[in-house]
Amino acid sequence: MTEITNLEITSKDWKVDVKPTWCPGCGHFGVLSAAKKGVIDVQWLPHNTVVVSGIGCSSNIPHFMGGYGIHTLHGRANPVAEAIKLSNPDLNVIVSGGDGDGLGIGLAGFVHAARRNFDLTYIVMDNQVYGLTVNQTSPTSSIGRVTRSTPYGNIERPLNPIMMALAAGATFVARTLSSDGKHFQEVVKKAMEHKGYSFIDALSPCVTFNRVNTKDYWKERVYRLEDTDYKPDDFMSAMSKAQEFGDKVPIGVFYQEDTSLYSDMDETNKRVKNVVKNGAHKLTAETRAKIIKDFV
Amino acid sequence: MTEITNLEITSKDWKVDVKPTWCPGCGHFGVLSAAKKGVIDVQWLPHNTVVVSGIGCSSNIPHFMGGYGIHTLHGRANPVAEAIKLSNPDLNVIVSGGDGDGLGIGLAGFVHAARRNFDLTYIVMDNQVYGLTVNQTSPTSSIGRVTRSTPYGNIERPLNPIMMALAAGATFVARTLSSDGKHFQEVVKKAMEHKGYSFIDALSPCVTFNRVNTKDYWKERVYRLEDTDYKPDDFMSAMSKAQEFGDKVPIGVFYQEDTSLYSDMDETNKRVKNVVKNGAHKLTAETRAKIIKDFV
Amino acid sequence: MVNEINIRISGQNGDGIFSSGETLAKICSRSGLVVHGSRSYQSIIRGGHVSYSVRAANHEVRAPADYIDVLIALRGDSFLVDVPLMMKSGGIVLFDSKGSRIKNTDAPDGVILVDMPASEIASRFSDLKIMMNTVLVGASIALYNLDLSIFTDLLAHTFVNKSAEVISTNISAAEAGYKWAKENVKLIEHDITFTTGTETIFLGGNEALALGMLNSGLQSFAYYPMTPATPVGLWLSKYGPMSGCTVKQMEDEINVANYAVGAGYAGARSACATSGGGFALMTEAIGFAAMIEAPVVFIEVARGGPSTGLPTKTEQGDLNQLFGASQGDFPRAIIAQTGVKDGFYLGHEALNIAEKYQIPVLIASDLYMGEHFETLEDLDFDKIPIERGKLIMDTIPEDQRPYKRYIDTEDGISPRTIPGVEGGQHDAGSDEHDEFGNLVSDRRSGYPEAIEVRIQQMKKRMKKMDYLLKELPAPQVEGASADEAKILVVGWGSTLDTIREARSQLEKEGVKTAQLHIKYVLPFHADEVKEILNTYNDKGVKILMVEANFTGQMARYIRAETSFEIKEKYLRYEGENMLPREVLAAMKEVL
Amino acid sequence: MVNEINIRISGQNGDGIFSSGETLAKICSRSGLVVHGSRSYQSIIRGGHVSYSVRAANHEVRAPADYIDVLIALRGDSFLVDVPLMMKSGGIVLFDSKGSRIKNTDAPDGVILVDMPASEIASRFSDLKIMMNTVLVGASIALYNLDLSIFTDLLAHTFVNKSAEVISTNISAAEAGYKWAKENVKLIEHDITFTTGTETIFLGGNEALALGMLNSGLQSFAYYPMTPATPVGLWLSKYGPMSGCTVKQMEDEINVANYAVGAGYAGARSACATSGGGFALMTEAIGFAAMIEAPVVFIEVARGGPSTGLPTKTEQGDLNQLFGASQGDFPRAIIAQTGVKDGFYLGHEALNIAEKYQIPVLIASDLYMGEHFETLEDLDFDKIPIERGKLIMDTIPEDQRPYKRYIDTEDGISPRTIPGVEGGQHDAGSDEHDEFGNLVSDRRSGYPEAIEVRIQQMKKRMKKMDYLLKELPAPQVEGASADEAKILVVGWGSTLDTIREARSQLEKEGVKTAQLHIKYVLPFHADEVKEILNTYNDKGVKILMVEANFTGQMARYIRAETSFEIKEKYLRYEGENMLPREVLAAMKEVL
Ligand SMILES: Cc1ncc(C[n+]2csc(CCOP(=O)(O)OP(=O)(O)O)c2C)c(N)n1
Ligand SMILES: Cc1ncc(C[n+]2csc(CCOP(=O)(O)OP(=O)(O)O)c2C)c(N)n1
Ligand code: SF4
Ligand code: SF4
Ligand SMILES: [Mg+2]
Ligand SMILES: [Mg+2]
Repeated sequence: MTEITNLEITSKDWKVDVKPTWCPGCGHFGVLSAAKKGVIDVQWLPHNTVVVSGIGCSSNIPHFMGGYGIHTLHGRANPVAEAIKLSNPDLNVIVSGGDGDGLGIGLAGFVHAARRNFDLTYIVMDNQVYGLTVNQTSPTSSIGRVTRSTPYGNIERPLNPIMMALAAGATFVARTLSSDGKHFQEVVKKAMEHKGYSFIDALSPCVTFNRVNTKDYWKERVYRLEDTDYKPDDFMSAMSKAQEFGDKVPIGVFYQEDTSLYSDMDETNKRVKNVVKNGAHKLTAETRAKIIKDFV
Repeated sequence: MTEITNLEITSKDWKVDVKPTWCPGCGHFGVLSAAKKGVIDVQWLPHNTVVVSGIGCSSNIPHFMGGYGIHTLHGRANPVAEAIKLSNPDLNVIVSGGDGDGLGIGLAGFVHAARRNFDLTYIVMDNQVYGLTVNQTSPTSSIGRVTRSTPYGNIERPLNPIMMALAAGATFVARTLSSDGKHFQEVVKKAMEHKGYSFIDALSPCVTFNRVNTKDYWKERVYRLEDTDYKPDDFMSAMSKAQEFGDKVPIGVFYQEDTSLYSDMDETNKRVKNVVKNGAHKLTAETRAKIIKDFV
Repeated sequence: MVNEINIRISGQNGDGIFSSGETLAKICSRSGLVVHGSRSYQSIIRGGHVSYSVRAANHEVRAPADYIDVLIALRGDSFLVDVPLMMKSGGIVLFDSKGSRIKNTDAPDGVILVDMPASEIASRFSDLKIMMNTVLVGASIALYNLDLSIFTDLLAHTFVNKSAEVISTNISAAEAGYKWAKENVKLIEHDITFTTGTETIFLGGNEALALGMLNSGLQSFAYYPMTPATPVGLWLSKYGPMSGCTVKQMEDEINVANYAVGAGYAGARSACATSGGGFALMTEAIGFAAMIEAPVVFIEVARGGPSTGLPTKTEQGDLNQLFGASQGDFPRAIIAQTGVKDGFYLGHEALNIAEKYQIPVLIASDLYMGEHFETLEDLDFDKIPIERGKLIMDTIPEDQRPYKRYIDTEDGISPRTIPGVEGGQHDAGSDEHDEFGNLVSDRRSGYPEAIEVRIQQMKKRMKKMDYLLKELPAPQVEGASADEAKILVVGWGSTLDTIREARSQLEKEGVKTAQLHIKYVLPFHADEVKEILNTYNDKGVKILMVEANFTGQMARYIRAETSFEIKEKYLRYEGENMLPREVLAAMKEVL
Repeated sequence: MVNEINIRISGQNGDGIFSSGETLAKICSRSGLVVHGSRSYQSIIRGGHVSYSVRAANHEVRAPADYIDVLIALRGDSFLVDVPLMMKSGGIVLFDSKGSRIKNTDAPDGVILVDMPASEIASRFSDLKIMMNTVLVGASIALYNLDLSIFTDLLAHTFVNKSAEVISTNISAAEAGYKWAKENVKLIEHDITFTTGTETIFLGGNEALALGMLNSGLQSFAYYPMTPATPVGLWLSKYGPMSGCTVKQMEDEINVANYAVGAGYAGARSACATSGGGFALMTEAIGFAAMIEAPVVFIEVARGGPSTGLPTKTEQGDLNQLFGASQGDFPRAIIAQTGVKDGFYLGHEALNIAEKYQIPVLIASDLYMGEHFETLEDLDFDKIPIERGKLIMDTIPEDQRPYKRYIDTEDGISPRTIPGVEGGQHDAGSDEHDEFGNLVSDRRSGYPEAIEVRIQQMKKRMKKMDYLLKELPAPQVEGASADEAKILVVGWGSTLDTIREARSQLEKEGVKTAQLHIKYVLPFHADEVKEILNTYNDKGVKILMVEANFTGQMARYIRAETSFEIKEKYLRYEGENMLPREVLAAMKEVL
């Protein structure tokens, strides 16, 4: 990790009084601590940062982060984040939520935000279960899993979040593990630094309901792409790596690509840069005249 | 194409009085005629077949097909089709609609139906535009396209439907061209015969609004996978082929795989096969006793 | 001398409060009592403060108790929440100051604090923390002199799949708690009679609906988890397959609703369930169901709004949403669940109405209604037959082809074919259509003939409402006549029994009361309700609306239908279960 | 002698009907007339039958015309639709039996059929079929002796980016048509004065809203195409960027609505638009906006329901849906657009209300309202200032940190910080929360303190409704007093001018009439409306509700708010634009 000297923004700036309400041992704690380190690593000011989330255990994270937070509806973090970013591109916007929130009810919002390449950092806190509603299968639950919604075992093939992100056109695609604080911090920093849509599949075990995909389960399986000669610059290699999700589970950056940002290409932004800062104003006489001439 | 002798079901059985309301020359005519041939090729009875669609020019197809038709809401064909299939697995169910319908507002329904491997044949009539609402960009519109919604040109990278279907887990993924009747008929037949979720990206030009992706545009670019040594049995090859979408556009079957069907694995279906045919009935004394004992 | 058992166990989420509470409830039920169980919890998986309250008696107890007599306090916060809000002089708090590290034990005067070494007793049998609950439950039932063997039988039943050792350990702990209480605490004097041998089913409001539907031939159920409606789906996930009902968790509520419409269209008896926010996403599909005339039951179990609001608290705040669901005018029924047992029969009724009238039927429930439990004496599984209405399964004769699926009829209901029926092919379209199902929205709309078709089909669909209204029973007043009553309380849905109990408390004080309760919301018996309200009002009877929302949605609804403005309202919106004593206080305020 | 121009051009979709109609409208506008333009079309891209009607006069013409005087019939179906429904003796049909292959020319007695060789004339100048329209438009304006040069100027303007040849060809065709009519048809006698020189803006109801919002500093607009609301988004897609408004087409309406809430939260003046089915999908986000107190304007342009219904036809059938949007009780405004010019100012007003009260503002429009066009004389771009309410952009002083975003205030409105404001950080949560924005739904709910917070925040939010009501103007009766009037017509939204015109027709027959029109639906001036209705009713004035839906949604709404039941109703639901003569007939029926 790059050493940052002369830190200006420290954890003090990001201090917040609200204590996490997650179960002791919940994977989401690891996500929170890495994200808090991440914003300091990239020197984001809390009042210039917005953490957007959906609904779920995971989606409570804005309340524990500091900065501006908006805890939206179930599955709606992405469109809300797009609006914030396009309205005020100077803000740093983090999107967060669970696997149910983002890959179930919120799937379309995620895919379309990714294909537009909005400059957002999206962290899916993936515990392969619906936590807050007390143990139902999620879109990433493995086949056979017995939950309260599947007393006879899950029969739906899980989505592969990495593949979905790649197919959607995310320009930064990574996986990390909530219990591996250091790796998470590295990945999240890169994601925040990335200009474009960054997607992180954050394996974040639910200690209360998921007895299969536990911390140990992942620990036994994960290996770091950084420790191999894998280069995250080729789409097909990334797709191929994404297939590995059995005995071996790669973590790290699968793919990164540089493409124009939505907010840079947007016609209005090209003209006025930042509509919120630019202020709400009446039509100028000139614009008014230009418009009216089309309607007489 | 396999020759079918002793045809029992003929186009007479599928005759219908309603004339298509599409613009003269619309690509969707080709889809209709191939689909009508397809159901005869696979010998589906009209009263045992349901054509499900969303809303859009394309989605008017059930009215012109014959058989049972259900013309649902914008983006909702897939969940409706899943219900029909799970309630009565003996029915043949075709899902149809536009690129806006299926990949915009209906994206989540499509992806989740695919990952569940419901035995449905889904034809997306892909004209890279919102036709019925009179010319706005759709999720497959190319960058730069000027439409009524993008007077300054489209800035969103299009979705790749083949890649999306593959990532979602569709077990049959193909592309064909509405103006190539023979190819379409072959592909749709295979799709109908396939046991599992079949996805067809049917390039079907909108002659009224899309002046870019015309019949000629595609004709110049497409080539048949069947004419190459491509084998649709490898997922990564399919992904790789899916990338080709520029000067050369492959049509044909990209991928086919045999996996268990949702309706075969469903606990209720395993026990009673077909709930609609099985009939609605009161709890048997035995079942009632079994349930009650858990609640005393 | 009391004539009811009123025990609450409270502690953190994760302390096993609900299962201990349920055990207490079942002990009472197996002792031959009428039992009411209710929970309080929060949107958090571990921590916070939750409780389970058991009320049991020989008489009908169908509302939450006004006060707790025995509180099992597993955490210090029990003294911050349950003691101040729910206890009065004479009540007993069983707690373990050492084992639970409880310091502050403030309590109203006269509350008896029993500091019991429950943890220490439990540790004699097991290292598991949960064993302390067993000890405390044992102690609490001792206070009422309930039969210990019922508890131990239940333990044996609960742990039937565990080792003999687990069972015997639990039984020993229960016995030890029981014994300790008998030796150390003054028992509660009561005149309750315990009997054994009857096995009464003890069920939640949600599950009763599910059981009712399943018994009424439910064939398709879809859902997406959302508190407090989830239990309907979870219950059916387990029991549905045993009786030929497919159950599907979908990716969101939009697709749940559309799935449910698809199933109804395909000929399955179809239902789905959700709560307020999920229902918001379902609304478009409700108009769709009405338009294609597919029968579907939509269950809406409301929670505290607006928006995500108070997801684990109760409210009757979604009536406007149910009434305003989806654009345009179309037939739909709205029926409010008024009790747990009512839910069982309502499950049948709603499916029958949906199929007979080929319309969406919306069931209005709420968190209190859906998530409280009652003993259900004398359930009649054969009371309501399965009615499928004009459903055609046989081949359509040649002369009726192409089939007029939307043929105009006297009652607006057209004979329905489903896929698979030969010759019954048609298109079911969400656009306006003619009798065949062919669109009039495209090339025909605006033509004189298409205008006629439109008018015909609108009238046809809406006619069903008139016929349905005739079939539904009109609401009737319970209690005193307009000449005698001092007050008429108007309520709807889940508050039926709570209002009843408040009334009976007032009656004991010598005040005659009456009650008008709305179950069938749409179509509405406007004439009858207006007549009742005017009759009571003209005689000078005070009229009080009781409902759990901020704006008085039902009062407004009644005014819209009858012009009668109920001025006095007791409106609750802070989320807790409404108690009889609170309604009583509101009644007294009006008098 | 007529005092109005009433021309309709009709034919197939694809015939260029709308652009020819618009040309006609603009010729009239540039001739100094007040113009009303309206379209009829279908859910089909080519084929079917569509029309554009132009009504123009020196006096105010703000409603669709009762009859057409001149019909340009491009297709045989014009004789099936427009002639029988809209023409009477003296009317002229311009058509080309040969060029358009029209055989059946049935028409009411006295209708003058002018079979004009338009196609042949057009072919002299171009092979393009569309040139026939130019010829026919030229002929139609000749009938009124309108100045041909205005038409030719307009052609030059329209084809400014085309070659000189295109322009001159068109001009020649126009001239030839003009000349032919002058020579072959008896011109229409009228007393209309034409002037030139003024350039009056001619705009649709949707575009007027868009222009108003843009002039009121709109910064964010989101939409998903849906007839008839799409034009708002399309217009802004083009003109928004010129004035600093971002415009985003999303993937569906759920995400449109949530996007709009996000933009409002971020500090942009934010709006979105849709129609009934799309609005159904938006409803969940409306409660969300209210809960986090984000200002957003939601525009709902209703079309024929239920469900997909009649997507290109008009209806006022979504009031129930607007009122019932989203679960629970929360503050929201509902305002109905009552005219094209009204839309321009409403755009300002709605954004101001949204920002001042930090609430969702719902604008109720309909297809007729949004898609008809009017000349807008004397638009005042400076009339309504931009008001942003308690929006804090400056750094928050240390002693106010952490910031109480939801602080309880007298009027319920809390000073609002947006991301970027130092020290103003807070969490905006859709769960119930305290003054800081911290949740009370998780570990705190049920604690006495959290119950207080809940009550405080509910009251705080709902207080805004009282303050807002005070700011809004109460509805007033137009026309005769209760002593004089024979009839009081009650309407809402889009029917304002149609009812006005029907009344003035009746007044001409010597009957005094009055009109009560509802624009501000929620909060509602119940006292004032009740007073008006009772006053007129008490004097024996007939009261007639006029609205375009099946069940009389506004009548029901008024009854819910005032207890006043309007018994006589003229309800329309077949989708066509409501005509003054139809309202007149309904009024006469009641009298
Ligand atoms: C529209 C809607 N539907 C359903 C819910 C109920 N709900 C709340 S959280 C949740 C699932 C949470 O799962 P996930 O996103 O994986 O987060 P986790 O709790 O596992 O961290 C659901 C279904 C809701 N709040 N809103
Ligand atoms: C909920 C909802 N939103 C929007 C619409 C309007 N709408 C009808 S069709 C359509 C797009 C159709 O595009 P596509 O699916 O690509 O079909 P095509 O017409 O191009 O064949 C839209 C946006 C609708 N009917 N319902
Ligand atoms: S339930 Fe699971 S996801 Fe939720 S807080 Fe507990 S451990 Fe974490
Ligand atoms: S608008 Fe396009 S897609 Fe629609 S019918 Fe016409 S050609 Fe086909
Ligand atoms: Mg999860
Ligand atoms: Mg399309």
